[in-house]
Amino acid sequence: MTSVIEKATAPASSPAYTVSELLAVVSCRYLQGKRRVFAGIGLPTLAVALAQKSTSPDIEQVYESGVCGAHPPKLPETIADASLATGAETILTMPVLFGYVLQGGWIDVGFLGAAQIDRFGSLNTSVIGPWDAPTVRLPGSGGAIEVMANSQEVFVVMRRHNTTSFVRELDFCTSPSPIAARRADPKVPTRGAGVTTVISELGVFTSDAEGELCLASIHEGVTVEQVREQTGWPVKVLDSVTVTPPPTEEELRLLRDDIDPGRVYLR
Amino acid sequence: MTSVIEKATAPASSPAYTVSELLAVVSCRYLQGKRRVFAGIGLPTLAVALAQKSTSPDIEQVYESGVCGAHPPKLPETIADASLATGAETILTMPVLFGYVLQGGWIDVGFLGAAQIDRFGSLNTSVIGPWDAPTVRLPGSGGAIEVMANSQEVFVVMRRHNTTSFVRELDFCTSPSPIAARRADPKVPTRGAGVTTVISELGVFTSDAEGELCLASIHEGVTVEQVREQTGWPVKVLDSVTVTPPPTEEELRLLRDDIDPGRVYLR
Amino acid sequence: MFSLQNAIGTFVSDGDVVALEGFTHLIPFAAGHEIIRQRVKGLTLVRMTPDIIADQMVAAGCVDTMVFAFTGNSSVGSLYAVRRAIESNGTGGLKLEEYSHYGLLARYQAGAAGIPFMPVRSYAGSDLVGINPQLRKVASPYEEDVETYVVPALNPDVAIIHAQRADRHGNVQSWGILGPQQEVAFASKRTILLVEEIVDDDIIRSDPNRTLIPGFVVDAVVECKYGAHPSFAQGYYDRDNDFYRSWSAISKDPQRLQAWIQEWIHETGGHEGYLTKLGEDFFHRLTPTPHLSSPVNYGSVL
Amino acid sequence: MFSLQNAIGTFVSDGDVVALEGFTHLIPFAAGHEIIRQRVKGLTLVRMTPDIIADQMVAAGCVDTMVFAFTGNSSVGSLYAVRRAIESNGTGGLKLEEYSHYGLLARYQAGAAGIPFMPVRSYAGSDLVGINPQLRKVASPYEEDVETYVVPALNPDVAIIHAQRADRHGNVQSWGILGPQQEVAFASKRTILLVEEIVDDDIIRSDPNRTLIPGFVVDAVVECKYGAHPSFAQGYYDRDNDFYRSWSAISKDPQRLQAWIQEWIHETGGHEGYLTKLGEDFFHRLTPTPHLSSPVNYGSVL
Repeated sequence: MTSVIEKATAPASSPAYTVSELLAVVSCRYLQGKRRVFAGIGLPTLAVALAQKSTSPDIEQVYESGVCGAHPPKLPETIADASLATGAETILTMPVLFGYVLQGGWIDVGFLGAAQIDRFGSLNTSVIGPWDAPTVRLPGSGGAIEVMANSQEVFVVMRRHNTTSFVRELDFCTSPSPIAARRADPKVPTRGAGVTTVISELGVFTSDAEGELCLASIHEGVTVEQVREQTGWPVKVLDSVTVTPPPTEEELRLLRDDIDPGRVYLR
Repeated sequence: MTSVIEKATAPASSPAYTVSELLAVVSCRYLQGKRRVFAGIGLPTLAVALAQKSTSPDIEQVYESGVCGAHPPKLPETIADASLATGAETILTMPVLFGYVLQGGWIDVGFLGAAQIDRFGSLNTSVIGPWDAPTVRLPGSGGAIEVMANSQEVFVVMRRHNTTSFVRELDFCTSPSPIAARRADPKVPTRGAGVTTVISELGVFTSDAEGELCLASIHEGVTVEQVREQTGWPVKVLDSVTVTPPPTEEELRLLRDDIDPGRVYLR
Repeated sequence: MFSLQNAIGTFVSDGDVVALEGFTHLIPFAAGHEIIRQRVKGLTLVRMTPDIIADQMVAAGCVDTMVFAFTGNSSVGSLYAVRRAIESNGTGGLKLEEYSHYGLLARYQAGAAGIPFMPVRSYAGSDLVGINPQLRKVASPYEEDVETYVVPALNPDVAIIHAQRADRHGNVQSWGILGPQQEVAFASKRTILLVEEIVDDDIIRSDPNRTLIPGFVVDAVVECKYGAHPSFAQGYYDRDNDFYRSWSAISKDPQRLQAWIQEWIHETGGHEGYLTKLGEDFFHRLTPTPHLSSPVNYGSVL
Repeated sequence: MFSLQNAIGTFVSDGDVVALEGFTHLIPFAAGHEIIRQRVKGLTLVRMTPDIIADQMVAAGCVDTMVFAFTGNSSVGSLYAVRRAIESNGTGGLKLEEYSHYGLLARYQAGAAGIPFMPVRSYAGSDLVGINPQLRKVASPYEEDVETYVVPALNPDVAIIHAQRADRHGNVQSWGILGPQQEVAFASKRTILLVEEIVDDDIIRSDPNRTLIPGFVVDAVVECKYGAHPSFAQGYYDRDNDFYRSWSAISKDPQRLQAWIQEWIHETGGHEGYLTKLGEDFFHRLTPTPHLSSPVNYGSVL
């Protein structure tokens, strides 16, 4: 389970940016035109903040703690940062946030992370190994199952892209894609498109009409072959596959000087 | 449908009190030892206020509007009186009030009124005549069905006691007794004892072990025969039937001077 | 930011399912009057407690169906237009769908939460079950031989609510009796919000826990001072009990009722005209003395 | 009014189902420590987000079963005592009942509302269904061929929650992130409330809409300043992020972890001793500058 982060950033040639910066910038670009984003603290916060300051001034981040319209004076360190509550537009109760906002279908984009993702965007955040005798116990669903089942679409950010994280079969399916959900329970209605966009250290996958995650772009210095090698399923490559346009100077300036000058997330 | 209120109060002998005062005082006495009372505005308010000032200082009135621990500076004219909200201990949301407080089983005594009551305490507050072509359209359930189904017990105050209000068969069963509920839907759990106490202009009925409402006391100047005549079912009279002790001077003083000096409800 | 006229004109259409909510407090009378003014027809009016505003809308011919739990004018009288439209000796024609308070509230809750139904702890043995086919039973999958009644999700076309204040984005703050406004706003496809005053963003953001409905749920924000009259807005004006008491006499006589609607709704031309007709000093006697909440400290990292 | 020792001693027994709630905010650490001090055994710990307090209680041997949705120490590390008790190469023995956030919250909601189950809009296709037999399906009685997942009501023996303030009757006011405290208090058979401060009745009554839990639901009110440390109490003290970051190193080494529990929980003798050990000036750096809510006017008839 060695990370390939180094491989992607090490080449001395171009990257005058870190993987974190790249992931934040690319995520931000895919947020264009979206209004309400359900996301935790970390890279998604940076992506939404960048979108607010560039292409999407009206975009709004909704936190699972119930905070909406937060205006923290500095980047929150954790979801439990008191500065997220002070000066926010609203703090909803938990039944309202999960029941009415999330299940009610008000979220355009949910951001999720995972230890493992499969070809159709099902996610594992529960265990490596069997559930009742795991090799590694992971945190579990938290709100991920609800975010997957109720957002109009889901973005996944994967720092590590390798065959143990992009897998043919999940050790445990915590948050199923709508396709998997309908297969398991055809009578239970699903909502939204599931994972439409995966932003990894190597490139970007977008879902096709069948919900399969296909390689849409590769980052600078990465080859399609490299992506195939590091992915546990036979990768479908879009005809339109491109090289991800690198972060612009303005994007990097906003991230570094305006949004995260203390390098809370921009490691 | 002539009222017998006059009959009960007219006798020049003893009653130096009105029917309203009598009903409030008798209701108050049955509240002894109770903690949380779900009640609307009117006679129940007087009864609870009198209990607070006499036998049960800790008794608390819960309003269907969500107000608990109200401390209005003067008697509220309506449930929509702004003075109920100002200075209250809490105003709960409606889902919390109806869901958690009422359905959750926190109410000791629910107070209800009705156009018709039957032998086991089922109530009609919906229509006189058939539902789809009524002679008189009444307001409907409001929260009555929930109060009946979820309080530990229910008190009913009936100003008018006659064969059109104490009936053999309801025109419409809005709020069923637990017995009626179990007969209709044996698999749906019930809670509480239903109507245990009916305080009318003629006397007091209390429920026996089978839930049947039996005459427990008759007010001064009323005969058991009079109650039988004015009741639509064959009245079971308790062996212990007594004459209702009349309001004491202190009870009347509290009602008239402290609680309702403006005669909002003490008509 | 919409005018009342524009908000109703844009978001309320003939035949819509319209929920006007507010439980004794903050009843959106001005919005109901504007619906009458615009002669909207064929509405399904959803309201836990249809009271005077329902009587007026029924009398004006706006309403085909009423979905409700309690219809009456508190303890001070009857709603004669509603009764005439229901009772066998009246003109009839009003279709009814009848619930209890929590039953209808639970329909809003299920609608807001995107679930097909909500279990409730009532209805067993009630004759409502016989006349309302929406009240159904489900077996509990957890215990043998246990059933519960359920009500189906309700998603009105439009929710219309009134509140004390909001910012221009529609973040709504309300206090006093809250009613089912939060539920119905989330449950409805569109939400029209009337407020006593639009306030600066900073006021709202100084107390985010007071915001009950986030702006993204609100389609039209209308500043409409005294728009809940004759009901009340806690801290702004008290209930006009005199009007409530006077209603029976107006409502009982169909001609007088039509004349009232003509005079107070159509001829006033709008809420401004209604206020002018009430007179400049009208709200003096209804204005409470201030009684402010103690502040809480949210703290600041700055 | 109880002492913390007395409240835990009176209301928490071996083998109880105990819900310690607080979502990132107002986590009842002092109460968890007192449970450890009193060497309570065999608990079923219910908590949406078992974090450091769960790690401590598991390490101290208080917990047999954990009912949860997310277990971890935010982004700053692992809970090694919990992991050792779960993972195949650890000592094992901790029983798990696993949900998602809304699944567990909905169990509290159903428990509070006296209904047998609550429908949720999720779980289809999740492997949680295979390992948690409480996740079941019910057919909608309203549409052909529509099913919904449901979760059963949960009524813990005891709820333990922390809040900013209450009056001596237990009327609780809280602000900032609210978590599932209201639900779990209503759902539980007994409720222990810890607060930063007991305030005069008038403070509470100046803002009744801020009261989330009425006093009649609360069995024990405990004044316990700084009792949520190392988590936070909005407006009173910020989160002790240094402590959260330091936890992995402590938790990873079983001996060091036991030594920490001995030193900081048992040897301090109580919450007062814990504060004394932190030191007099400890909370200075965590105390935010005031940022007050704008008042609202409830109005008065006087």
